[in-house]
Amino acid sequence: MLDRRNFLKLGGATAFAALFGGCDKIPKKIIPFVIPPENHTLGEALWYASECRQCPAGCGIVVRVSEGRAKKIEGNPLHPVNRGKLCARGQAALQSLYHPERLARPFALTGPRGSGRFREISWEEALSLLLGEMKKIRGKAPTPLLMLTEPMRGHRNLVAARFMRAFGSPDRVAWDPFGQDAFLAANEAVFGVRDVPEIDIARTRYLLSFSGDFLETWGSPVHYARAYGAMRQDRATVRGKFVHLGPRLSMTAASADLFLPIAPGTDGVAALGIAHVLVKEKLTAQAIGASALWNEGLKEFTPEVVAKKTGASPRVLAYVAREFAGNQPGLAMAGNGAAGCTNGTFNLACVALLNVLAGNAGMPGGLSFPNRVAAFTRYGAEAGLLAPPPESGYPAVRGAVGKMRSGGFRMALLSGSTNPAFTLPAALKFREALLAVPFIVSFASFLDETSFLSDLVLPVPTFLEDWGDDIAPAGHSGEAVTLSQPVVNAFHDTRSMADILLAAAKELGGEMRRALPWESFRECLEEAYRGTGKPWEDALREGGFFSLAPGPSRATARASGPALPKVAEASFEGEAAKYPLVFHVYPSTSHYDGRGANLPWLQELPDPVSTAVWRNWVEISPGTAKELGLSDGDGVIVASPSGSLEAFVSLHPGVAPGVAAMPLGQGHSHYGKDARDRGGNPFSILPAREESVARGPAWQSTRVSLTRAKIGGRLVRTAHPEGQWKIGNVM
Amino acid sequence: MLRPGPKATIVASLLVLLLFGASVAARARTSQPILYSHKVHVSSYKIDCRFCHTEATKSASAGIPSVEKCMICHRVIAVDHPEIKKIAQYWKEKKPIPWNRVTELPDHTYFPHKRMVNAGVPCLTCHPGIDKMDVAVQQREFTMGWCMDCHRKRGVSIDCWTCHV
Amino acid sequence: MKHRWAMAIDLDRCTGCGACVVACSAENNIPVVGEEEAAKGRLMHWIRVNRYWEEDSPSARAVYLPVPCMHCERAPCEIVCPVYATYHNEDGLNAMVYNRCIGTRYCANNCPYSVRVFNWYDYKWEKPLDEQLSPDLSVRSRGVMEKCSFCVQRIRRVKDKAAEEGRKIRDGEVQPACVQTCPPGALVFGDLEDPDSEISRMFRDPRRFRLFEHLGTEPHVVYLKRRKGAGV
Amino acid sequence: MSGEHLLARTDEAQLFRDLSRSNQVTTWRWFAGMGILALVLLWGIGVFVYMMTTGMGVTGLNRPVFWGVLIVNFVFWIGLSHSGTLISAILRLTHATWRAPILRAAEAMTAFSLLVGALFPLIHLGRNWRFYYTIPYPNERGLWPNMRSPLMWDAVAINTYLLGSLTFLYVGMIPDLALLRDNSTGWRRKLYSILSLGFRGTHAEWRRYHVASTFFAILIIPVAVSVHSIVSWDFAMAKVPGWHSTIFAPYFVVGAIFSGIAGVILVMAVLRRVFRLEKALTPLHFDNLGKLLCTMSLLWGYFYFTEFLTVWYNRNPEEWEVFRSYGKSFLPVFLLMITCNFIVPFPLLCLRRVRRSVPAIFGVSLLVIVGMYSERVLIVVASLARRNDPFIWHNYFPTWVELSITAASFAMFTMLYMVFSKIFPIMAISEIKERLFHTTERAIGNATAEAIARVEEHGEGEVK
Repeated sequence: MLDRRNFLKLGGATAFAALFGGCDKIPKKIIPFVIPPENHTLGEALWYASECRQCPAGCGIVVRVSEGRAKKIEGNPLHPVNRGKLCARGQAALQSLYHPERLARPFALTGPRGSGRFREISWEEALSLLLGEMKKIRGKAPTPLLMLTEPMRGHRNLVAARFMRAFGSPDRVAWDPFGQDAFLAANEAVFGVRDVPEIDIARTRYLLSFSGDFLETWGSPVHYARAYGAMRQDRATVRGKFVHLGPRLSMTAASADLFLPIAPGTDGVAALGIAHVLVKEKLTAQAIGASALWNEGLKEFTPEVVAKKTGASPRVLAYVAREFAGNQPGLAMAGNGAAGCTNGTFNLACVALLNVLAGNAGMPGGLSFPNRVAAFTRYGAEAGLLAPPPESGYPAVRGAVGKMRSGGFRMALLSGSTNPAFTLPAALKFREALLAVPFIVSFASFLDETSFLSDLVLPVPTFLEDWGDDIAPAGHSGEAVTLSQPVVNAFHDTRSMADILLAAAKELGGEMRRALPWESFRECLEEAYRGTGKPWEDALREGGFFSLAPGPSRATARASGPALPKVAEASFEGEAAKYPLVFHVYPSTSHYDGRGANLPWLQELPDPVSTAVWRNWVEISPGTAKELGLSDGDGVIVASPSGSLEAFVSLHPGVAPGVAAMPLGQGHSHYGKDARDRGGNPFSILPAREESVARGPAWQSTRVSLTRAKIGGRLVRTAHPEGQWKIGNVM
Repeated sequence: MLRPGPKATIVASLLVLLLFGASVAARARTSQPILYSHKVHVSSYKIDCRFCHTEATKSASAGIPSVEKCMICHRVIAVDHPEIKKIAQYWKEKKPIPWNRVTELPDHTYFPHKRMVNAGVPCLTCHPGIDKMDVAVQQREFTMGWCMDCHRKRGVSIDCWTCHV
Repeated sequence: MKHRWAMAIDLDRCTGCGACVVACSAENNIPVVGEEEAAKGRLMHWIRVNRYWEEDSPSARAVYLPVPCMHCERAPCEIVCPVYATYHNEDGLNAMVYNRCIGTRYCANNCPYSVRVFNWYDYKWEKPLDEQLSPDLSVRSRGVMEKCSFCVQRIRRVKDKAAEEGRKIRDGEVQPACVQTCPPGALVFGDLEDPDSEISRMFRDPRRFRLFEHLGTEPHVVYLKRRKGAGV
Repeated sequence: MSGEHLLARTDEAQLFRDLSRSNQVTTWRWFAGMGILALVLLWGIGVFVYMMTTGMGVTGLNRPVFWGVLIVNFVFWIGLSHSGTLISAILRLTHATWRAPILRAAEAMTAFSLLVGALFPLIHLGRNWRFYYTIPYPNERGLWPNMRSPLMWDAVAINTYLLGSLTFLYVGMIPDLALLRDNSTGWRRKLYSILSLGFRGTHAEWRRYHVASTFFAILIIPVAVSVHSIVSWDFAMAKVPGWHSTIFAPYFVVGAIFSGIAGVILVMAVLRRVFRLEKALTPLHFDNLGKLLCTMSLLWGYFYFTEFLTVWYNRNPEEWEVFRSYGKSFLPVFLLMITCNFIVPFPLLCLRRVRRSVPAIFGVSLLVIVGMYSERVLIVVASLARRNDPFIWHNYFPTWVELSITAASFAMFTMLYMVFSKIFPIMAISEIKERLFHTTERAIGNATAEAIARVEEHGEGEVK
């Protein structure tokens, strides 16, 4: 298919004269094909199905290709996760494909390490370099080879895993700054299933969300957003109600009917408060039978007690509890804000407990735990590699960092959009540790903070030019496998990581060759899906297999009802006297964990809440600002015990008092000129702390101080500071 | 409508050339990598335009035949003609033929060939005399008034957005 | 075959995510202007999402209001253009013709919704970003106004297809980029000439209201009020 | 009565010399002045070309403020043009006896400020090189300009007015040109003999001349009024809060005449000083014009008040926002306007002393010019900066580009005037002589006797 789409030889001959206004720009040459491709009419666009990898959600996409160039990305209407819909980040992916600063050729370090002085080299040279180093460390026990990637799924993951196993190295680390560790742990504790549930927002009647930004960045945003729309208006008689509790009025919270600002890290307590009312007033069948919980200590959490801790009014909490119970099926969910505290698991467990008490588990409009890899039983133990649980891999990363420092690694293979040098807290000293590794190889499309440190940079295709398959972590119950294919020819001379690993394995031979017998990754895929009964070509055309037999839902009822989660207080670094504000960070709606920051479209997309563009900011409530003597647009230094950065103040009437909120994703030091120098990187002032139970990164775990400072530039917002209050003039 | 002969064309082109220097390139006899003659193919051998410009009915642009297309006939026909040898050379090297653009559309104009052709507008309406030419030259200045005349006559849309988007 | 294209925006679904804005930029060759120009209030987006605050903290609420061109039935921008560069076309669309525009910017002044944007410069696409530019519509040069066209190139594409297959255009077949991508399905597009189309249904919705209705511009974009309170 | 001020005492030749002094000696100062102005103008032109080639982005304009200083200049200059012809026409019709020395200066001002003002609509176009699309010429595209657009009405009205006032100016000059012809040599003589159309001053010619000028005077007044009404409709017809107001037409006319009179006073004062025309332009003229100015100030104040009151009372949010902004972002401009247009001028102009002191009234007129300029800034910019949708509100400040072009426009106006004063009679010589013949004392030996050829309420050149 790839070679048949022989587009690049074609130029000019477009029906639209002077696309660029001046006639001087009309192509003067008309270059026809040597051999015209089949099923292609000149000047008529074609659509190719693939998968979006701008975030881990795994939405299906179709790409409009005209004269060999990708013109537009749209959601794949057949795909169960997003049903033809797509978010801003997905739409913007085109710009990473045609980005001026993309890596077009392999690079080798010339200057000192970390200096970023590279020279272009040929692929042959690059591969021989790579293999040379590999051969050197091959056979050492334990093999001092580290592979640090973004979380991979499908056969890309399988190949990587087998490679490492065959190579004899146990150190395969996948890093996801927004991993769901706490969520998994909580589900295991409450439901006995260590997995992400299917939440049926579309059919729920009452959605209770705890700092869960599910409409913007958490889980599978497009899927949830679609469901949210359905929940509101698809049913003739029912309009689902949406109540949001959290430290900040996020875009998601703005859609809620009722937003209750609560102190950071008190989501669990708030949930228990609601649970207390449910049980006390015996509002649901399950609540009636939950006397055990009551005696275990739930009775302590009267709305009054909870109100003191959270800052929400007891009356409202009780009211919400009654409504929640009175509108079945309901749904309680929590997101990064709750999970990212040191007591994340506790928070999420309490929220899960609400679902149990309201009897939402296994109900339509509630939640269920499908077995998403049922279709891959033939892989046996390796089936898990195709759809690994969405963990952050933080413990493993910490371990790896330690081992790097102690010289345990001779070589590191780095890949991925999660860009550890940017997304790991500076306190972890990842950069220093990495530079202790003698030989670093990066598989990258851009020279970001991580690949910048490496000795050898291998340019990989963007996901629009790459093969792959995937099982989305949420949004389907196992019936869907997504295939991605190159929608256009590789725009630069790039090779995918999987292909390079296969080539290496072939070179290294022996056991590795046996583990990875394929010539190319594409071949691996075709082979893997040959048995499915559906022709490969059709599957590619449709974007995957969407009608596989869904696996049986796993039981959620535990023998004995769930125990009351062990009460844990969220702790924050830094003493309140010196650092008066609690620091609340959230993934940026446009840049997610920072991978979108180099795309002009996303930089110029006004933030949904602050309406700021091209720069990041720190949000505080007007009240807090008054206390600190700050006003809107002031430049401040945001200082935490682990570091400090500069930012502009953006007054936000929806932030809980005593909280400073900041979006993650901006503040790059490399990653191209559009990403560079756009304010500070909040990751860099976060402590290297863990969530107490699941050991995921605890982002919401420090206090900060704001002090006015003179900083260059200004914060640009599209909303007029006075006009944004005059909604009365419009509606 | 009067059809100016080649002389008149040159005069006209000189005039035009004086008037708007921009449109020189379009009207001057652009040299082509291969001396392809429409006259021979169309007039002498009566080959239908759409045999080579296959896209004309299906797509916005009429399309230029692929090297493969040329070779279909010229594997056997006039193989030792110097010009044909050139084609063979391109074919051997699997290189495309870098034709020079002859016909230029005014700025910001959308002209889908398929609509015109499928509506039964003969090619020669817009490319007058192309069938008589050894070297292709743009004979007609595509002025809006001229397009409009035809659109009015045929009673098709004269909404600006039909051609200017 | 007559059409009356219209859009409905359900504020009860809209989450303010901005997918429509980027989708539009990708579809319509909309330039990126950069931080300095943005500070001068010169974003080129054809659709913007207004974010208003309702009440003040602590009970503040953000209200989102996506604003594309309203394609008014009685469009104020049309009468004031001295050269007919903007006019009402046969499908009831408010058309903008770049070739004809001389840049008096009067139309923009006369648009109560301020959805028209002006090409202050010849905006450049750093190579190879220009590879993404759509060949279906022109890249505007400096000195002309531009604005949302309801993705007329998409309308045309569907019209052609329907014509080739000798059938009517199906309801929901034409979708501007913003409508197509909108995750919660807040945007709906369709033909008012077809009484059973979803858009016609939404035009009859009791929640319906129009922006600055009192100005009598009769927009072809209507909003559906966001339901307040319990609503359960 | 100290005689030396009386024009009567000076003999014909002396009188002519005095009045046409501007045409005779050309000092180095004149050339120096021209030089400097030329530089400013050239700079302005250069900047314009830069703006045209780079794009309007180099101005301070934005969304929603799509019109700025360039349009303000347009309104300003058209406004300035207003008194010239209007005043002289009205004075002619009312046979105001003191009018003679003012006429020429005023009419010339009209013509030149129109010439300058008419440029701005073209300058502010996004694609100036396509300006001819607005001209209704038959073309093969079959496209025509849109006559529903106020801009088109504007184009028509302004051209009419320009033509009208130029003719008015010229016809008024014919006798003087004849006079000059008879008193000049060389190229001037050639020029004047062509322009004076062989006017010899016969009775018949004079009679026709009087009829013609009266005729023009009557015709030009409605045109003048219509022009500024139409300029106001550029705004009033638009759906812009703060523009869409029925009162705008008369309000603009009043404002125009207001600024126009101030302009005339300025010009006269300057001429008086530069060409030593103290004898011709006496305090009386300034006194009378001062009275007019005072009236207009009052009228302007009244119009402004009524417009403000209606909006303030019904508090239509959209319109009210515009006025609120006067108290916020635009406060300085607003204060400048109120002070310079009303608070200062009105009381001062009520004082005879001020009206009769040339420096004082010069100062006041200058204030009025500034005030009216800021008024136009408020109307154009503030209204746009506070459009219907508050979310996209945005303020505006002109850049060096707009300021340069503005400066150049002033330079151009002055240059035109300087050239004119060098070549043409800046004083309506024959009119003045006519007046004298009618009304001043005759010297009979040592004694002087009042000549009463026509009954007048008061004589010419009276000095206190």
